Amino acid sequence: MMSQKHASYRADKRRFAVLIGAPSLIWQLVFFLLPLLFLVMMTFWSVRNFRLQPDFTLANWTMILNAGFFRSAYLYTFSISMITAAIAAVAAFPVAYLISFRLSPAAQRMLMGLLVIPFFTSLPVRIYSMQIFFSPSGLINSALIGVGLSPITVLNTPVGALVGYLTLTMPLVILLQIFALNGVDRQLVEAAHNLRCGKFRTVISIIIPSARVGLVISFAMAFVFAFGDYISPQFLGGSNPPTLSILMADQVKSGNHWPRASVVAMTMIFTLMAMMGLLLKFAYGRSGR
Amino acid sequence: MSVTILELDGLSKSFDKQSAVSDVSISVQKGEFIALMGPSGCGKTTTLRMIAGLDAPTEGQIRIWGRDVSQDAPWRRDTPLVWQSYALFPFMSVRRNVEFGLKQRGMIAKDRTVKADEWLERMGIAAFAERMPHQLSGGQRQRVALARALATEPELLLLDEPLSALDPHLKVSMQTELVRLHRELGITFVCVTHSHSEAFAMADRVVIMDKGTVQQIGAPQQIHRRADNRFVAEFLGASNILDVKVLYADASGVAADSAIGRLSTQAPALKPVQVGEALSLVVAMDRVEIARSLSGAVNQVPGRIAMMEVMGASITAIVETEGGVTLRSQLSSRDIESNPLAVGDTVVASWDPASAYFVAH
Amino acid sequence: MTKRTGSIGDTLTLLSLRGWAFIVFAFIFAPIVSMAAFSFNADRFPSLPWAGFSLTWYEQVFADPMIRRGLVNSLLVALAVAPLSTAIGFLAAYVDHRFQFVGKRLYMALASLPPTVPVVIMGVAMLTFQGRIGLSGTLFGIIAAHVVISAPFAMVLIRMRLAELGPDIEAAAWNLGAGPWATLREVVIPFCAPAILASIFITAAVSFDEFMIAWFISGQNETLPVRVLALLQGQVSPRINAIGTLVFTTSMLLVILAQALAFRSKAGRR
Amino acid sequence: MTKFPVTDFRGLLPMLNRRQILKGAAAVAGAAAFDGAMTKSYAQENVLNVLTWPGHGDPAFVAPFEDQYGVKVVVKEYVGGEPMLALMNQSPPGTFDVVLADAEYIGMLQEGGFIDELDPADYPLADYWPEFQKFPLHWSEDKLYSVMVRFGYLGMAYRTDILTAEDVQSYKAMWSEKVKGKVGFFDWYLPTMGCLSLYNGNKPPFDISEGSFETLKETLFSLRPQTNGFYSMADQFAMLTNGTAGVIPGIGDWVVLLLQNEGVPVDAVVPDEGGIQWTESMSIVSSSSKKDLAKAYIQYASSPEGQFRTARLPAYWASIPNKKGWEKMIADAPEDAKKLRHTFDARNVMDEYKDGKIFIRQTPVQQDIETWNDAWSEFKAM
Repeated sequence: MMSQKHASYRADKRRFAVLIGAPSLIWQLVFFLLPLLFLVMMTFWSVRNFRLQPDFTLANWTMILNAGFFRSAYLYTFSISMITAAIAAVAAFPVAYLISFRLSPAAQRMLMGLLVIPFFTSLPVRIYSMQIFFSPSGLINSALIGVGLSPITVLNTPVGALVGYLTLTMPLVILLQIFALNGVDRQLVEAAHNLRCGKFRTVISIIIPSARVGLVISFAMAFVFAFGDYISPQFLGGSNPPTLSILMADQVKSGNHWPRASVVAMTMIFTLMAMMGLLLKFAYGRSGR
Repeated sequence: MSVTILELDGLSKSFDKQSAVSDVSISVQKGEFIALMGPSGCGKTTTLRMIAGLDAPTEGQIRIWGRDVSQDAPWRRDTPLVWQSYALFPFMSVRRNVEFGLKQRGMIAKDRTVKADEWLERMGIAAFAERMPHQLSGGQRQRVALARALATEPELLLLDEPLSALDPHLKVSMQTELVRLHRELGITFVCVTHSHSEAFAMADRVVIMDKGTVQQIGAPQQIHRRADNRFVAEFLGASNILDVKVLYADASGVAADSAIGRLSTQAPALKPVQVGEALSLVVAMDRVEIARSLSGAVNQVPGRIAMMEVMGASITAIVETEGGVTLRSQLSSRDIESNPLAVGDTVVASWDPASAYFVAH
Repeated sequence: MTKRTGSIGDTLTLLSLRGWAFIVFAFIFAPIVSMAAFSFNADRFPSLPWAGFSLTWYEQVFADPMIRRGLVNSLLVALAVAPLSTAIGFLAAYVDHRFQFVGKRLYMALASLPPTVPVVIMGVAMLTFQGRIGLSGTLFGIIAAHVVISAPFAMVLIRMRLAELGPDIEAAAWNLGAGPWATLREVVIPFCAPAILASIFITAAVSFDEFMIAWFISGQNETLPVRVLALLQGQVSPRINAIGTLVFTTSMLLVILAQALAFRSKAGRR
Repeated sequence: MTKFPVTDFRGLLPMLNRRQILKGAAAVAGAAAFDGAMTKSYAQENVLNVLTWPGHGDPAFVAPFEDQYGVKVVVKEYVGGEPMLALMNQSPPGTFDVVLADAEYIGMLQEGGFIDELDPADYPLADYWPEFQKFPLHWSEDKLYSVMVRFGYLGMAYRTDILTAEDVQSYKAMWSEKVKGKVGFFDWYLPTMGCLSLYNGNKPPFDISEGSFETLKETLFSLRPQTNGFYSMADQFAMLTNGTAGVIPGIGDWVVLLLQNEGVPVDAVVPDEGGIQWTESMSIVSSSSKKDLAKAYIQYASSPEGQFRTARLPAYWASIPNKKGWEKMIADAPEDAKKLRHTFDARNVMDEYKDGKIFIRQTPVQQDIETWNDAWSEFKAM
């Protein structure tokens, strides 16, 4: 009798936990992990006459990994994503610092509200608008010519892609940095001032180290988003040169070659995982002291 | 006639192989006000949580009215708890907080409101029924927490450090109120506290715990008069504790040697002692008298007054003896008036052999 | 004295900070403003100078059955995704908050990682997988994929709120006789209400703007962003600006409305 | 602390009280019911699903058909033959009723069992220009599988303010200093590489030996320093309009006609080395359950009325194969007929065909599609 009741309370607790935990697990297993695993499996399939055929061949891997166009696309995608993340992080920091430390709560609230707005607008449309801005007859070049400078070519160059990546990542990076900076203990900052640490030195020696985790995460997110974006390199970079995401789409176009596209996808996922791991290790690693 | 309502029987609890409570046995009578006391980390709160079912005992039984409830879910027990943090539901009005337990017992809305209002009235916070918890002061929240716990009319009320979050002046009045409430309701209170003054002022019996084990159980006066062991004596903090070695012992008393000379006690020494045994001698501070000169009686220790600590109406004279041991004597301000003392005075401290007792090292 | 010179330097710093912030905000908002402006431009191929005010593109948007259908699909998908992903995200957040178990790190990784996988890859994976099980091309297929990427947002939002739920609150509910389900219903969910509401908005927005995965799997049931992308790739038309502006104003109106209602209700409660 | 920093988004979304949430939920539920009713109609019988290049679902073309048959035409758009094949492969049976494809893919669709044989008597092929009455790519073993709806020529499109008409008499213009960094490409290997193959003197351009293919790759790669970018369909319009691109090979009238209407200084040309013909043809999907409606749709598209309308699709214009359609255009929209060169009294689009300068676009014959496409990927990533 006693042990039965004992068991039933335990069973109740377990059933509760299972019922609470199951929906997320099942949904993400079925609709997220399974498709990705399927993608892994498909890297070993072959394609004949536009038809996918279950197979076990390493041909797709060797073909893609040895292809010169894959290597250059990989190098390009990786470096431009790093550049994007670096520029975004550096350009955003003064703005985030201003909003977090120097403005009134009301102004802070308003500016953060503004920064949420881009999330409610369509990215392709925003990218398309950038096309108009940077076209030879667009606003930027008209202004440059107006003040007697020579026009600049941005569209269909890596710089164009960069403009798109920044359009995509800037609002997010600023918001994440504000969150990181708002988490910095204000007493620490006051203590630094009290010890005659100048404002600039306080930023370097107190604020940035204290907010490091958040700052690194904002950098990592910018990298992740740029690395996977398809729209910016396509519409502003003119896929000149193409990124890995464009390469994926091209492989699909090329005779329905999903297996090769899957190989490209795998290399992207590995890269992102490695980068995230490294960055998070860097972010949390030294704080363990 | 006393009836046992709650029995803790060999209760143990460990977290990750770390023992938090070990072999605790307490039996609580119906209508008693019991205080669990001890330094932080002594296991008193874990014991309380086990009674409420929030932690499951690793070993032992909890019996309420003789029935083992140790494996019952917390929501199946009738052991409401008044939380140190009050744990009021922040998004519910005061009234809905108080109604919560009643709702879980299936009481219909109308009756709940009537009942909740009764309790709010009784706790003197009827005016705040519509307020949210964050709009109340600490004392008011405490009353809401009490009303919420009592609204289901339990036979056993658990209190976890009920006064610790209050301002000092509120503490005293709330203390009185808890005692009044206990008397009026006639139900059993089990209260965890780390403060002796609270425990001694409110409880019928006090359980002193250390490192997960019970050190002593007894009525406040009894514990105060005679601690069971050195830990209790030290924890209560109101005694001089001297290291001694037994010289001889017989039915009438014990003589012992110490750094400040030979000291004697009159029977009964708490337990039989052996000649040559190293023990601690405990003398309550308020039993130590101060004279200007030796009078030839036993237990007289000459020394110098090193410091006078004034604590409200009482004054503690700290006497530095020649043996290098300090003795504390608690005097009333009246004593001082009749016998003015100053720092640096040469004095003789002494005590009645009947008021001292031995405990193990 | 030193304070005075310091404050002059500080004023300069503040000024340059503000100047830089202005440039960055201009960069972020220029495309949105120009989108709105060009939606009223008479020229078909948008370029400067401005060719005159026109509502043609809006008329075309409202007249285009494919755009209307895309809008309806997007609304349907977002309406399903918002509550579903919020519910799933809530449960995952609660698991993280409440339980300790072997494999929890894996569980949480699965619940939070999807947004870090590039949408192109998700699109390809979803299409091949859903194609096999006959889901691609259905609205449910889009909903399933969108829940995958938006539930983590809900999870994070609600998890932050749960972190503020004192450790004693749930225990207090059990102590007063509420079982785990009753506690969830009467204590945890009401406590999380603001975060739940916010996550309904955010997940709806995530779904409503998602174009890449939907582009791959939507088949005949195009959503609005997919239609926009198709217009963008297939036939440049200022209709894109008009749609963009409409979507944007609608989303913004919703948010502002929510704010206004909240303020009014706050004022009324006093 | 003097400030109260906002630490997350929730501060921006103040809580609503329960009544408002309920009200909102009710409104949402109402909207869902309404929307449900709307979408339902699309799943019903009176819908024709068409897989097509962009722009073909425009009311300007489908409205008369919809009115006549009381149905809704729902289109799914694709860009490029390979995505079309992928979509056909991946969609569940019954998704599409009609597919509009380029002629070179008809054979593959037929081999894959995706499309039905057609009865030539059902369609006004007799009214077509003789060259298109028995268009080889539409026939297999003397059975008809597809009906041509539109066609056009691919050569080069260029900005007239950058290049002159003489410049573009040869594809050589792409290597000119005038368009350094201004050569744009439609991001599809087939038309561009076809034109360059013609420039190399390969006739027909898609049936070439391994050696010629290697030369073709070299020719292609030598264009890399001139390259501006790789455009989506729409980007071609935008880049020619804003002057980013000076010349784009592998496209033609279908891009420039619209731009000329907008006053953009552009033109298209079939250079001396020759041009490539593209076609858009319609077939009935085998898994369709509405084959009669599908047949009626193709009949409409090939009728004079349908031809007249599809020629001037707002997305992009094209030539039509039905002479009766020409006649209707000359009668109803003589200006447009002139722009499209669909006139009988002057040199018209068919004359270029007769000159022997035009080659039909097809998928590579001696190499795999992948081989060509990989060369294209390599070119892009250079």
